[in-house]
Amino acid sequence: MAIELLYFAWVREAIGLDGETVEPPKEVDTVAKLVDWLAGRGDGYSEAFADPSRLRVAVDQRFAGFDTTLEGVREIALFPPVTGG
Amino acid sequence: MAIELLYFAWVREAIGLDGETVEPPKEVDTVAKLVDWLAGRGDGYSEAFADPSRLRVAVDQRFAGFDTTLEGVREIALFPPVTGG
Amino acid sequence: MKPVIRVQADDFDPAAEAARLEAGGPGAVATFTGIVRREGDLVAMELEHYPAMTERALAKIAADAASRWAVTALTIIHRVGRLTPGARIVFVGAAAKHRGDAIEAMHFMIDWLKTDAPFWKREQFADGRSDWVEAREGDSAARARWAGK
Amino acid sequence: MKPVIRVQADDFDPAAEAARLEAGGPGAVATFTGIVRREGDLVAMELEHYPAMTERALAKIAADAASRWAVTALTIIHRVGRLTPGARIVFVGAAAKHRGDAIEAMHFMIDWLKTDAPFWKREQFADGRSDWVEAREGDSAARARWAGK
Repeated sequence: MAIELLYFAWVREAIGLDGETVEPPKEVDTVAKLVDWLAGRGDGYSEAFADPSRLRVAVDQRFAGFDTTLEGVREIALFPPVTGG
Repeated sequence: MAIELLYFAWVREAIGLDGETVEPPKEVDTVAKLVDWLAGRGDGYSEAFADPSRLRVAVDQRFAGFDTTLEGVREIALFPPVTGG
Repeated sequence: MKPVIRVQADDFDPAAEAARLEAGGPGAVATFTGIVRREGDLVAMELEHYPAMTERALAKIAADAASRWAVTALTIIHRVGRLTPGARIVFVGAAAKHRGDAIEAMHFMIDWLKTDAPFWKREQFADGRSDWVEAREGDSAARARWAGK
Repeated sequence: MKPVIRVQADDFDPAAEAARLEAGGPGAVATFTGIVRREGDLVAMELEHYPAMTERALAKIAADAASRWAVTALTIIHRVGRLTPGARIVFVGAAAKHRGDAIEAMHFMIDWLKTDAPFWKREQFADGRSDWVEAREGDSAARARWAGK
């Protein structure tokens, strides 16, 4: 199952990509497990995802929790806490 | 002791004057007594001052209570509760 | 910081007032504009005031706001005379480094202006009827709210 | 009532936005404008966002405000891209019959915008240093405050 990933702010900079398409293995079935799986890629990924408490997530363009299932999900964005306004 | 009186809104309309100079007797030594004394003039005055709970006062251009002394006072304004803004 | 305080018959330019508050790059600007409502058969609102006292009363409200919040600029403008539906009556604005200070100072000033500035409104209706607006209980409550803050 | 929601690189005209809110003679208009502070050696602020999500997030904030207060018009405008000190970043406005509704709806929208819209700020300094702005604890507290109202 292909998922579009998007990265913003220092997550984007650490990884060096705006986004990418991934196909995580079946056992990776929540956002939390996806982040762990991505961190395992090393380099920028492990830097960006070393401390999940510093991360926030949107699933299909809505803010969501790390326990959100990946079932049927098309787009996941990973980013720092927002600082607009 | 001469005091300048000013009337606003329906107080002004009831009395039919913007203001006037009065010289109340010595025993009229607070705003409350002044209002009573003015009400005693009858006609528009008794109408305007029939219910002191509907009145507000400024003494020398500052909001004040009815127990304010008249000693040394130059200007007293009598009016309904304000409705600006 | 010297607040801008004006009492005038003429309309004002909200853009010019906002520009003045924004000058210097304060971070946050909050404004309130009161407008004569278009409703029912209201044809005009007559604003009477106590000229010798009005500017002093408004300056005191601004000074109280400046003593409670870290603001960089304050403006209070109030119109008097005959105003028709849709016309601006009052403008209150505050600039500050932080948004909370700007918004609270603005809110405080308009709440206090309702109870602590010598203005009286008379409404004129299409049938010729004309009534002095009664003070609202809610306005005293809104003012009292700030005492505990 | 359809809120005005815009995300744009260009500046906006606060006078035109205020005029839109004042149209119809609502009684009360409250606005907030956020500005890049002129302070220290800050030379620019870079605003990044999540284009596919941003307008939806802002529309949800406006819809939440409309469901809580009796408002007649709402506006949220947020700029993106490179902004220099003194530049406007954000405009939030609410029109209502009563001042409390306009002010509270405006305050709610800017508080929620700080925590619930996908924008990220990067500050650039004169010495070439550049840092992502950290989210403030106070912003979450400001948002949480509305839960009890």
